[in-house]
Amino acid sequence: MKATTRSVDGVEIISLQGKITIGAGDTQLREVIQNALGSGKTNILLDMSGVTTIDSSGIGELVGSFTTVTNRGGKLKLLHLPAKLNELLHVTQLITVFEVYDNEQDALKSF
Amino acid sequence: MKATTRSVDGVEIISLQGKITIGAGDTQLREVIQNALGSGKTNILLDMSGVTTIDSSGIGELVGSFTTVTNRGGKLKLLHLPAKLNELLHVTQLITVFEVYDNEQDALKSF
Amino acid sequence: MERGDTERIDITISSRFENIELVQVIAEHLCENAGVDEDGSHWIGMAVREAVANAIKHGNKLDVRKKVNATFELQDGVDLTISISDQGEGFDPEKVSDPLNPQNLMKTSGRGIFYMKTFMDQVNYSFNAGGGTSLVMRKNLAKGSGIATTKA
Amino acid sequence: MERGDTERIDITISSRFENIELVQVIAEHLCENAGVDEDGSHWIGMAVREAVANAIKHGNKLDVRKKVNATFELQDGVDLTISISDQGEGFDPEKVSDPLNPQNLMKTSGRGIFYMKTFMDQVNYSFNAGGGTSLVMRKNLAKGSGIATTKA
Ligand SMILES: Nc1ncnc2c1ncn2[C@@H]1O[C@H](COP(=O)(O)OP(=O)(O)O)[C@@H](O)[C@H]1O
Ligand SMILES: Nc1ncnc2c1ncn2[C@@H]1O[C@H](COP(=O)(O)OP(=O)(O)O)[C@@H](O)[C@H]1O
Repeated sequence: MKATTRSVDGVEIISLQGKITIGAGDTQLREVIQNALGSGKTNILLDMSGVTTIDSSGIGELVGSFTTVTNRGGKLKLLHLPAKLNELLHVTQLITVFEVYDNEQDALKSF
Repeated sequence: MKATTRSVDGVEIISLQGKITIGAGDTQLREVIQNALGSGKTNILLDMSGVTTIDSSGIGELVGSFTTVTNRGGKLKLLHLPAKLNELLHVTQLITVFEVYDNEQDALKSF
Repeated sequence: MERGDTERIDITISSRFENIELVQVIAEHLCENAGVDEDGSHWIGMAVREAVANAIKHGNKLDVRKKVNATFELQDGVDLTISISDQGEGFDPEKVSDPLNPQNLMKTSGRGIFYMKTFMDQVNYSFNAGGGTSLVMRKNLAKGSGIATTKA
Repeated sequence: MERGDTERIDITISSRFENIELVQVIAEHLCENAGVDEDGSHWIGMAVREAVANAIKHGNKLDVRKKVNATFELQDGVDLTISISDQGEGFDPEKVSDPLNPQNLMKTSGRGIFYMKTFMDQVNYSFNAGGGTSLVMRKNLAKGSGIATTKA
């Protein structure tokens, strides 16, 4: 997994690329979120369009990231869900947990 | 393997797509050439740009096609060799057998 | 493949997460060869990924000397049976909690078996007396791919 | 992978051309996991493809009840040994003609073993008393991938 970060209107937009799977990407995702929180960014928008594969460990890390950010008084939202990730969140009912956007502008305004 | 054919200036340009491998594409290539010859087309330009995988059986079929066309008084030439196919023809010295073009216009003029 | 035919593929890996993908691609290619579309093959590959990940992590506890075996059997070109076994100590499948239970919704784990059941028609565990877990998953490839509407 | 480590993957298929790809993708993934670039992995995958094709065609003569086994061993993350065996009757490798010989140039077959030798460092055949051909190919992944400049 690779992550690239930019700040727009006080929101940290983190684009994730590649695999978020057990042993590859799951712990990296945790670090990326920790780094953002560590530097005081608590409004986080994860751009998922570049995520090629995700498994239950990756899904678990997304949930963990959500909890961590929320506990710090921040918000974690998702942008551009690939169809398969969308399905995985649906069948586990996690789609009710995450705020998901198709459009970056709408997402930014929502924070 | 898929093949699409068009005629330009009396030359049959056959674009091959996909795999030319043992049990998949090798016999199809033979049929495509037979069909062209059967309908009186003996000037054949094989556009190889869409070939994703080729193995020794596919290379063998290319050589067989060359011989068949030549024996019928025709010409078989190659257009747009992917880098890996180029290597495979080089190491077997078959590159000395085939006339290879990077440019369709030049290829057409050569017939 | 014709009626009456059985295709059998067998693969053994050591317990490293990097090897999960090797088994997953076998599953995907086998499905694609059997005419399953890309999405359908992906979901079956994902069930295999989850099963192998569990065998490596919970079963063999990442001991690289311990092996995970996967066997793929395709009958008549449509009935796919995937068996995955490890050399671990087993577990009680009855005690696995339901990830859809609201109190589990925010857990960071516990969705692997659920995904397997979602993508496959049948998921059965058995435990060998000498240790080791065997998981057998079945899927009728003709029934249409994608996510099963009824869950096992 | 660290020094002293050995990774071992074992796969068995029945003798169908569609299954060649399953073994090839294992080879390619294993190489990519070991840090070989895409081209290098492709050439090793191609050597495997040729070896498995021969085992299916010349060895097992397309008898689907006969199996082809492939074993991949990666030592210290760099020394790759690939063994491919079939249940056929063997052959005399000395009698295999050289495809670079001008009188063979226009032949429609006879380049498979040559490609294996081109892409791998070593290619050795052995024949079991009870029948069956075993082919062992080696490649040092650190020596750089792509086409070997000296041929075995
Ligand atoms: N092969 C196995 N060996 C031992 N225990 C297992 C195995 N597979 C699953 N389990 C047990 O079942 C539980 C649920 O597995 P799963 O639904 O895949 O979620 P997760 O792996 O995220 O915990 C695991 O936490 C583990 O206790
Ligand atoms: N596994 C095998 N079992 C029996 N014969 C084999 C095997 N592999 C290769 N051969 C023999 O070696 C010859 C050369 O093989 P190869 O160089 O791959 O070219 P091709 O397969 O196109 O003939 C084959 O024609 C066959 O006679």
